[in-house]
Amino acid sequence: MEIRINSQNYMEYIELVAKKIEASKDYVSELDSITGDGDHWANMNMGFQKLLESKQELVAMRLGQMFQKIGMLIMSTVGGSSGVLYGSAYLKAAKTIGDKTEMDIHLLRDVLEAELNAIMERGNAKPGYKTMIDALYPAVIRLKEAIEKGLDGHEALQELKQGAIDGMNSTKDMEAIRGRACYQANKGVGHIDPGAVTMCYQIETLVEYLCKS
Amino acid sequence: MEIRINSQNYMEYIELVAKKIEASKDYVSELDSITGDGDHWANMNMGFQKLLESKQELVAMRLGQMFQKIGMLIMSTVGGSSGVLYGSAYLKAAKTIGDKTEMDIHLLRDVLEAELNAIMERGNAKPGYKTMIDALYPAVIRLKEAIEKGLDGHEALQELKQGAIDGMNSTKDMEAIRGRACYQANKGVGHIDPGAVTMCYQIETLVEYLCKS
Amino acid sequence: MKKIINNPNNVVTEMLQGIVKANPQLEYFSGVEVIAKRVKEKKVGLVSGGGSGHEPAHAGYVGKGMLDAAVAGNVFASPSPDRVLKGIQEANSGEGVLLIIKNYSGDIMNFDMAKELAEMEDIRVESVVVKDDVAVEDSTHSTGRRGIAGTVFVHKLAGAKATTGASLDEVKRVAEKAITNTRSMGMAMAPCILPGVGKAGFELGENQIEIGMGIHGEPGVQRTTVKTAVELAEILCEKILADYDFTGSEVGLMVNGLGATPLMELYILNNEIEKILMEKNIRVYRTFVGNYMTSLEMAGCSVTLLKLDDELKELLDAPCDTPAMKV
Amino acid sequence: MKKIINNPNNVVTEMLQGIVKANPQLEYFSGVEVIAKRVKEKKVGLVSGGGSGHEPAHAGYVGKGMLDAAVAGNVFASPSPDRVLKGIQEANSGEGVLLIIKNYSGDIMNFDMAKELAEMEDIRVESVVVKDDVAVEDSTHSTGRRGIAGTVFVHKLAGAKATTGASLDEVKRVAEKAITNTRSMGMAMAPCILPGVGKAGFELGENQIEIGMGIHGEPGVQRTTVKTAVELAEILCEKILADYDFTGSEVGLMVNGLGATPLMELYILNNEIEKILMEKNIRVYRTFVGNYMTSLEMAGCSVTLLKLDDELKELLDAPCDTPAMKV
Ligand SMILES: Nc1ncnc2c1ncn2[C@@H]1O[C@H](COP(=O)(O)OP(=O)(O)O)[C@@H](O)[C@H]1O
Ligand SMILES: Nc1ncnc2c1ncn2[C@@H]1O[C@H](COP(=O)(O)OP(=O)(O)O)[C@@H](O)[C@H]1O
Ligand SMILES: [Mg+2]
Ligand SMILES: [Mg+2]
Ligand SMILES: [Mg+2]
Ligand SMILES: [Mg+2]
Repeated sequence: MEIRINSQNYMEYIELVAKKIEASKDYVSELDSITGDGDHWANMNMGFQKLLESKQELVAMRLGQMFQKIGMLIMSTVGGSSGVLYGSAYLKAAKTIGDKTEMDIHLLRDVLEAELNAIMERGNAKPGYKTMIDALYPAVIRLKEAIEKGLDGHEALQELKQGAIDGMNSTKDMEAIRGRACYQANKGVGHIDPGAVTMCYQIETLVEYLCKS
Repeated sequence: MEIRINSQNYMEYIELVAKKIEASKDYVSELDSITGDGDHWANMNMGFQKLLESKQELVAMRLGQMFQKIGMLIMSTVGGSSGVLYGSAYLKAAKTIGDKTEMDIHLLRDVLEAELNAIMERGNAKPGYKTMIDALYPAVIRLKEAIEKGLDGHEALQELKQGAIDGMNSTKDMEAIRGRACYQANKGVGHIDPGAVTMCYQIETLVEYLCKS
Repeated sequence: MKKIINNPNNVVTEMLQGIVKANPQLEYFSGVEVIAKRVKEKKVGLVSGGGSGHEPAHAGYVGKGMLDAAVAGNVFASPSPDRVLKGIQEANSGEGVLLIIKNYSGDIMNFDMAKELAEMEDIRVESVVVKDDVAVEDSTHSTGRRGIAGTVFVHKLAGAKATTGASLDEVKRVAEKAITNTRSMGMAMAPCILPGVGKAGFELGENQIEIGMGIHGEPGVQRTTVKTAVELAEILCEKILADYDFTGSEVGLMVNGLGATPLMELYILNNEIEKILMEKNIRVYRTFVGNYMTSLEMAGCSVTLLKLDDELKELLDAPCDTPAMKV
Repeated sequence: MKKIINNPNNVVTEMLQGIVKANPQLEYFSGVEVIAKRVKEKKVGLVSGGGSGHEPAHAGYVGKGMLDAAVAGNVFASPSPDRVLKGIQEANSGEGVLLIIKNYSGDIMNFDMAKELAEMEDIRVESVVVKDDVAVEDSTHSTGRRGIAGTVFVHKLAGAKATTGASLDEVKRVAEKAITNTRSMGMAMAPCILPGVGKAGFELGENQIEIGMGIHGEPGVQRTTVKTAVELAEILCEKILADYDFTGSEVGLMVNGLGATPLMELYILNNEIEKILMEKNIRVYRTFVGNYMTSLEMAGCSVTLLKLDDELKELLDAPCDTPAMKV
């Protein structure tokens, strides 16, 4: 299986994420209510709805430009922690893409790694802090290992996805060091981090989209 | 049956009223909530509790003095409409009593009539306005008629009581012209006036107390 | 009942103690529950008051340029005549005293009796009665319209006039002009709980609101479903504008919260109200948005319009310095 | 959900429009949701901001003697870097700009990024981070303490300093001194509802309250039963006084309502707080009671103490004229 993602494909993927997030209102809102301020779903949903509204403009762009624009849109629409974190991620990813018009699996890996680094830098955070990083980091690591091991595209993508899922679940027992959950007496232990959930949704959706097409 | 009310007796009566009012919290509060601001029970209860607190002082007084003091205490403790109305009533009744030490049925009639007049004057109100007057007015009228007809004390008191009860009930169908019920679209029609209820309680209690002793 | 209180019977006293602790320029007379300026001025004295539960009314309006004394009754109960008398005595500097009364029979009876008592002490006392609530029909037959948030404008304008050294008659004239020119309309979204009663005085369903509800929870004119800010602004303005012709004039506007409604919502409502007024060729000269005349923890709001002329504009802009209003 | 709003997505924009309509001395920059003074002064610029839903914070503190610009995020969401950048640009008169940030990672990330963008435009920007909430443990390991109502004191003191014409470094020094000297503690009695979510973020039982709840409904340190005002005052003061030694000093005191708590209750609480402070030999120099840093329609309160010295007393007393605070 070979992977090719151009602006058109990426927009299709964005549409699927928007749907997935729209449908997760109660669960994600509740998670952020328990450990944070309850707005994470509203923030993410607003961001992806904005991307849908800008569809015409986005698909007409080169991939790198598109990522840059997505970053700006998310950053300014969403605000909050997730806005600036995803914003920084997409801006850095845009640089990694440069003027390429398509991503193959290697570029995808580099893009995801760039996003990870941008988030860790902006958030002054590491894996284990009970944040969205805990879904992205293991996903990226397992994708890299899979590619190094020479696994085929489909298998490598499954590794990416499973890394995100396992990482998301691992936040349940973590004590929060960043994000609003760290204000809780028990540091949010016992609850999955909402940012890790929506991060995981995005990665899952990407993998499912790529495997279907 | 002959009627003799001195300060001691009047205080015993006040204690019974206090008990009766204390027990009527939910009903009276609700009536004033439906047609007014909901505080009539709290107002009356505060007033009578204050009288209980002042028991020592009150029983030591001559009857007229006692009425004067009750008027001042109710006026300043209760506030609101009922405070100034009962206050005015007791102050005027005190004048009627003068320096007599006991009330017989004729003086009782004059005292109640003085109270009625004081309330109508202060409230700028007449019978039929859906107020406490509508319990007191027919009670006084029927007591007067009974005395004129030469009925005996017990029978005359039953007239007083029945006048108050009928009067109270008659407020149900009246349109309010005074009091907060007049702000309602339907002018409180369909609900008994809370001030008429507590007025009726006082008259009933008086009659029951006098008939028992 | 969740309230930050101690004994429900002491809420008024403890609140007034808390007010003077926060505002040492004010003095508290316990027992009679009067708040007055510590430093007296030689001028017509202004006294207002009423039941408690409407904070910052009335003690919050005592200070330079507004009231000289405020008299507190128990929650939602008019203060008794002896209390009002003390307020009159504290406000009196020999130039006479104006009572600003809201049109409730309880208030009128108690203030009237206090006036009689003060006159027996040779204090000259005049009074005005505020009746701005268009939810209630104006009537000479019954008590007629209630006084609600518009009262704050009367405090402000009469207070500014008194500060100029004007005579009692002049101050009264201004207060009456303010009353004539003021209309209000309110609505409630959630009830309030009297501390001494412990449960809500009325109930509203999940999606119900009540238009024209009084500031003591007295029933309004219409129960309806939740409305948008646009619709609410229309309903409230319509009632007011149908009652008094503000077209072409300049107005003072107050968007008042009843206690539990966040400022965010009041500003959103203000945005809509001002749009409507603009359309109707009514120019807003000055706007007040906030909790000025409340009803314990009731959720809801009221809108007040005050028609201005040159005299009233100057008085509205005159400086005042009180806990709840500073211009 | 009963709120006076139109579309939940537009609450911030419509609210800010409503604010400038009521306060024509302020200017609104739509899209970037910035409120700034219309007439600029040549001085160090002060910018604050954060998620909306804390009204009157932050736009209510823009004006003479306090902020030059306030930047609004969506409800409870930090404003994005482009918005903060606009705030910085509007506040800048060439003397540099101080950002007053509350310690939430969202705010810090967005303001930091904006600072980087402003520096690329050659605007000198410094920032301070308010962390006054003693409900949260102070920590260098994690994000540490939240910034809550004490932020208003930082606006006031730094604002007064900037108005004297002091340099950016001097204004920053005062802001940092204010932060060092400030401690707050809050509690909630009923939750708030995010307009975009439509239901309460947490639930409290009939008789439950939560001590140490954050101003976004972040969980507190202890759930307990309803307390009297005396007990609440003790609990809140104890936490504050255990964290910082105010004994023997003069303090600024703020008794802050979270949105739905009536002024009556705040004054009753103030009465108790001042008694406790008196006992502990802490002298209250100036008190602020009201809704200064809210949390939509949350019911509850917070108490803030600010240790004063001669410099801070003078700055606290300096005149200011903003919609939400006038001294
Ligand atoms: N410093 C940080 N670094 C990385 N991720 C973070 C950081 N702070 C918060 N997050 C993530 O952001 C999520 C919360 O996002 P959101 O609710 O949109 O913002 P806010 O916390 O400002 O309300 C958290 O669940 C966490 O995953
Ligand atoms: N003007 C009046 N004349 C006679 N009775 C009145 C008048 N106004 C009110 N009342 C009586 O007072 C009662 C209400 O008393 P209360 O609730 O204690 O005072 P408030 O109306 O001030 O809250 C009414 O039910 C009515 O019977
Ligand atoms: Mg959140
Ligand atoms: Mg009543
Ligand atoms: Mg009452
Ligand atoms: Mg947020």
